[in-house]
Amino acid sequence: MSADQGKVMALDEAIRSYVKDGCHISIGGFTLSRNPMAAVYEIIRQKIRGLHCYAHSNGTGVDELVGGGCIAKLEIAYGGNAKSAPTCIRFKTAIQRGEIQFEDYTNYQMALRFHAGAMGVPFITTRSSFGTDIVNKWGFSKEMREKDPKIPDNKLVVLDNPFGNWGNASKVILIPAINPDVTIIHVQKADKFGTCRMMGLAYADVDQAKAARNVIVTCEELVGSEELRAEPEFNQIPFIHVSAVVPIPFGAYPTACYRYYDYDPQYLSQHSAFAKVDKLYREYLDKFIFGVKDHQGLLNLVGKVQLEKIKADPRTGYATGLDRK
Amino acid sequence: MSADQGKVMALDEAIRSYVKDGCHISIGGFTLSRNPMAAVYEIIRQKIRGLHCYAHSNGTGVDELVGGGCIAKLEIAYGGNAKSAPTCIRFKTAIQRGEIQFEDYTNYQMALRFHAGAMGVPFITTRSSFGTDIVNKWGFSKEMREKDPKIPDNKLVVLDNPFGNWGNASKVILIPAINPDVTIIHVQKADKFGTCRMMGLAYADVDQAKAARNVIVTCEELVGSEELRAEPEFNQIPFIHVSAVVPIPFGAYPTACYRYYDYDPQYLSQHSAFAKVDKLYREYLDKFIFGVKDHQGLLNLVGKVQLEKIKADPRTGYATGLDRK
Amino acid sequence: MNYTLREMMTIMAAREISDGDIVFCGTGISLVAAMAAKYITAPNSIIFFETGAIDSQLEEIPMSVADPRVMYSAASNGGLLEAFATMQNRITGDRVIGILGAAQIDKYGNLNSTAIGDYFRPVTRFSGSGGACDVASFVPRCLIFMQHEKRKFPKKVDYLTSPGYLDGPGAREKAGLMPGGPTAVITNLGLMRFDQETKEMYLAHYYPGTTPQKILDNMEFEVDISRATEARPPTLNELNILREKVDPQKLIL
Amino acid sequence: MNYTLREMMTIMAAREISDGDIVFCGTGISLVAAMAAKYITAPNSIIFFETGAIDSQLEEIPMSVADPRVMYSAASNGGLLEAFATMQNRITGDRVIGILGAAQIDKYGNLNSTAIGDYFRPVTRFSGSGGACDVASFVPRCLIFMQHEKRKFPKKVDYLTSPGYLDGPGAREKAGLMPGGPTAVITNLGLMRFDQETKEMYLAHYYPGTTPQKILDNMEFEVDISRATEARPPTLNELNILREKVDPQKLIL
Repeated sequence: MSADQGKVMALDEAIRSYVKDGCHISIGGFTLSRNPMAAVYEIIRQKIRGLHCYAHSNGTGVDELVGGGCIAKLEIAYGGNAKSAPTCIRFKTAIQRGEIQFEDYTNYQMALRFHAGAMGVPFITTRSSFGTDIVNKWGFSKEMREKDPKIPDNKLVVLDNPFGNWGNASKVILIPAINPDVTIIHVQKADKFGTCRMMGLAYADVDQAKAARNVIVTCEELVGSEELRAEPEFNQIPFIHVSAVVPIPFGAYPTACYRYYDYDPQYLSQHSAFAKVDKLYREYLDKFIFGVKDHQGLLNLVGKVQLEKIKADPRTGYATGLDRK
Repeated sequence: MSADQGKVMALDEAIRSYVKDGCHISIGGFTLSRNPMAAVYEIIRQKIRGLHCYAHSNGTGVDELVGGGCIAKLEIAYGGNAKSAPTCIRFKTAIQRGEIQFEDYTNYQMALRFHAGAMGVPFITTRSSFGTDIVNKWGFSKEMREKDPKIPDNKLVVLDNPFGNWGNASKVILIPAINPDVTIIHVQKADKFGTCRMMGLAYADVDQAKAARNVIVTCEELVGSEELRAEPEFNQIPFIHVSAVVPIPFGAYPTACYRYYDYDPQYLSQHSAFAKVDKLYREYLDKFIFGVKDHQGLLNLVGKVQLEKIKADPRTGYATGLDRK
Repeated sequence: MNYTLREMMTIMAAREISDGDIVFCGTGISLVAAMAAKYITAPNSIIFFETGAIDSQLEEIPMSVADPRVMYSAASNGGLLEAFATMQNRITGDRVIGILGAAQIDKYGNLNSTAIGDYFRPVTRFSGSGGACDVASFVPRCLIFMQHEKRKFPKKVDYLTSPGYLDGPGAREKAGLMPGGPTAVITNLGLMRFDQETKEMYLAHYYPGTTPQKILDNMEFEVDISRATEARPPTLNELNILREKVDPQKLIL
Repeated sequence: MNYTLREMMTIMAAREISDGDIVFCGTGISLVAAMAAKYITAPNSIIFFETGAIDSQLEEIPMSVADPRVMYSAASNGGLLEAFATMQNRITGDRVIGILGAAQIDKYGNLNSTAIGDYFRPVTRFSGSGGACDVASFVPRCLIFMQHEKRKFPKKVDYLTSPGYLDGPGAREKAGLMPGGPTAVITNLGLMRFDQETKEMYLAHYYPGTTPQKILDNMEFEVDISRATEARPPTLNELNILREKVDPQKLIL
């Protein structure tokens, strides 16, 4: 890798280098915002299989990975995607048919697990979920856990507070860290070494990145380091955590990228219609994913007119008045 | 409090309202940057006594609070202040004479303790300090801890990893949360409701604020909410955590406030000379703190010429070429 | 005056929000209720989202808690860690009122939003907890939106996603949870509360046009109806706020 | 060629830094060494501070790790939590080399920067750990600057602030620490390393003009001197870098 080029790579090369069959993965964003969709579609296109995926509420992206047949195991807090799919349809189908192994957590717990991974501790504490089936029902059995060194021995552990009643807590829940083999996020701006500037909500992207062995950053704009370094306090991820940088305009489409474009309600609701019927969904994959060479190919199918409609208003950061019915 | 005024208060009123004898306190900043010095001096001026203070490396401010006789108990990671006082002089003197009770932690541990307080968990995990006297020597005895409900029953607890060898960790250290009665921070910009924008390093200010029952924010500039809300992702503290907002230009002086002014090497080195001799230090307090009505009084003693010298260069954010020998 | 049941439900929820409350919101009807409350009873309430947006200026209704519409002109845009810490932390958490929905609820207000049937091979799989279990674990007050149907008010939930009062008085504390629990269940037929002593659901209000008996007919378990009174319908002012200020595009209502 | 002992120490440390290392820095001589390394052996090394600044552009020498000079044009300005997580986390932590100083060091490289005498009523109180114990706990390699005086190399440190190899082989792992430990102790007389097997300090290099025996005379405990060779003095190029590029204002050297 030359210094000139930094860590800039083509998307297919980045996916091929860091996303292997069976690897443990997480993606950034939340429901219909800032999912690294170009990367998700490339993973599907490369027919990567057997992924172990960690998700809080990574709606659009995770549902496509499930639908694309890439995921074997899923640890997840929320498989929903707003109005167009209150429960993500391919996720729902896969679970009801027993096609994937899964385990349920809460959003805070998943965020904390990435946080613990980023911190480098084996577990972290919370007071969420005492007395619930989140604690009582394990998706992965004790046997399976003990056999697989990449899965912790327990789902969650309840511990009596060793500091007496400090913090007015008699007990706490310990939840194990996550350290994915690879995390993929999509950001508004990055430099060629991987320093990132996100706008709007950061969700859990920062900890997801810092917890991962390798990080692929896709970005709307590749900018000069000096632009980002003018206000270092607003760069959420420094380059030391990043393995590859891939500039892809509309890289989060059909999810939103704050200040750049909105989610595409038309694509998402059509997608839901396809997702409900196996045959239609296969046709959808064949046309929109396998039928095109890359993300630009998908964008071409969508067409400029539609992309223009979701362009962000500079004042609000979204497409003001967009028809979202 | 009227909506017009928001939470804006005079400094003496804010200190009187929220900093009581014996209360548990923390202050923001680090060594010679962004300590809330105007507030520290007002606490000394109001002769508040018996404070229980939590500090990572809050050099200048904590040393003055110790010297001013305000602190009875101190949990601290680092009592140093750069070249002018490799060990803070009044801190050193007070400990050597047995004038305050104290307990040692590490910087990460203190930052984590505030983090746990902000999160609302009784303790958090780290892998720092196994086998050291940080774990083995307690400044506060078990008896003292059990008598005082505002001190946790243990200093630190070593726990075997209940997740097997997950994270390649056989053991972890559990450290108790801190929830101060009051935290005082100095920031560059705040609105009248207490939403804060810090520039440069944030140290542990955000967690110190979110962990505290009450928060006093002193700020260089009181700005309109619309200015801060134009980029909400860069506001580190939302107003819901803040009790009082006090605009005080040069409120961190003699420590630095990035992009506004540098630390004052002359004041700090003179201060060290005073601090070494009890009599001189008393004279210093009498002149610079008790001898003036408020922070502006201290600034007047320092003089405009000196303040002009430490003004920040807009390019670098500090006083380029300042004589710091 | 004409109004829909969804409007009635929204107003019933809005009236539960007090001035100064920090309102944890999802989307849909719960968000509309929170937005309406700001015009009715609680001008200084603060809407916040689990994604990390605090006091968002909602010029348009967001369709997801990650919708760019929640980011616009907020006091701060953080992330999930900050949002949930705001609730887990007692200093701010005690000011939060949560609004949740579910597929099933039992008489102690325990919620299922995960699965109907066997956990591993469910008849119907739902989205799962998201932040619901966290909110229900942390905050002192929760409003719950439900459709009043027998299968949605079972004796026992198929999967306990979010804790209500678990199995009765003292159970939350014994399990390790903070005090708190659901305060009201708002359905298309009425509003239920929980008895201070028994922690069991009881009927507090039934909507004009329905009866306590009809409500009982739509639940698998029995609730006390002796304290029930007829709910006050939405006022003209309340309806105008919903229709003109909160959801003029009719995205939700 | 003339050079001061501080210049010699700085260069000895700079030579220990490899290209691509992430260098945890304090201030003073340790920072000067890290800055010099970027011009000598390690152009792509990254200087970072416990306060949260990563890859700062140091146009002037900061006097504290919180000095505004560390904030200028960094890749990111975070906070303490982020900085220490970078070291505790094995993914980035394994790339970090720490540079520390102390008031006392024992033969296993354990450091005291807290107090001389009794902990509660010390003869001399120092600043305390700061981030030193964290760094020594987390990172695989540490350089330690010391002044070579008998009382600073005692058989047992008065207070064990930062872990070296504790009481010998396997002790770090047994206590719960990550592998790692000090790699070199750089003094005004020479450079010591630690034996792979015994984890005990030994003399690796003595500076021109001193002798292994003189070094032993300045330590309370005995170290192996059989492997010692004379250190290579700073080159003209190295000195020019120190004097012209790194510290032209002579703030530190």
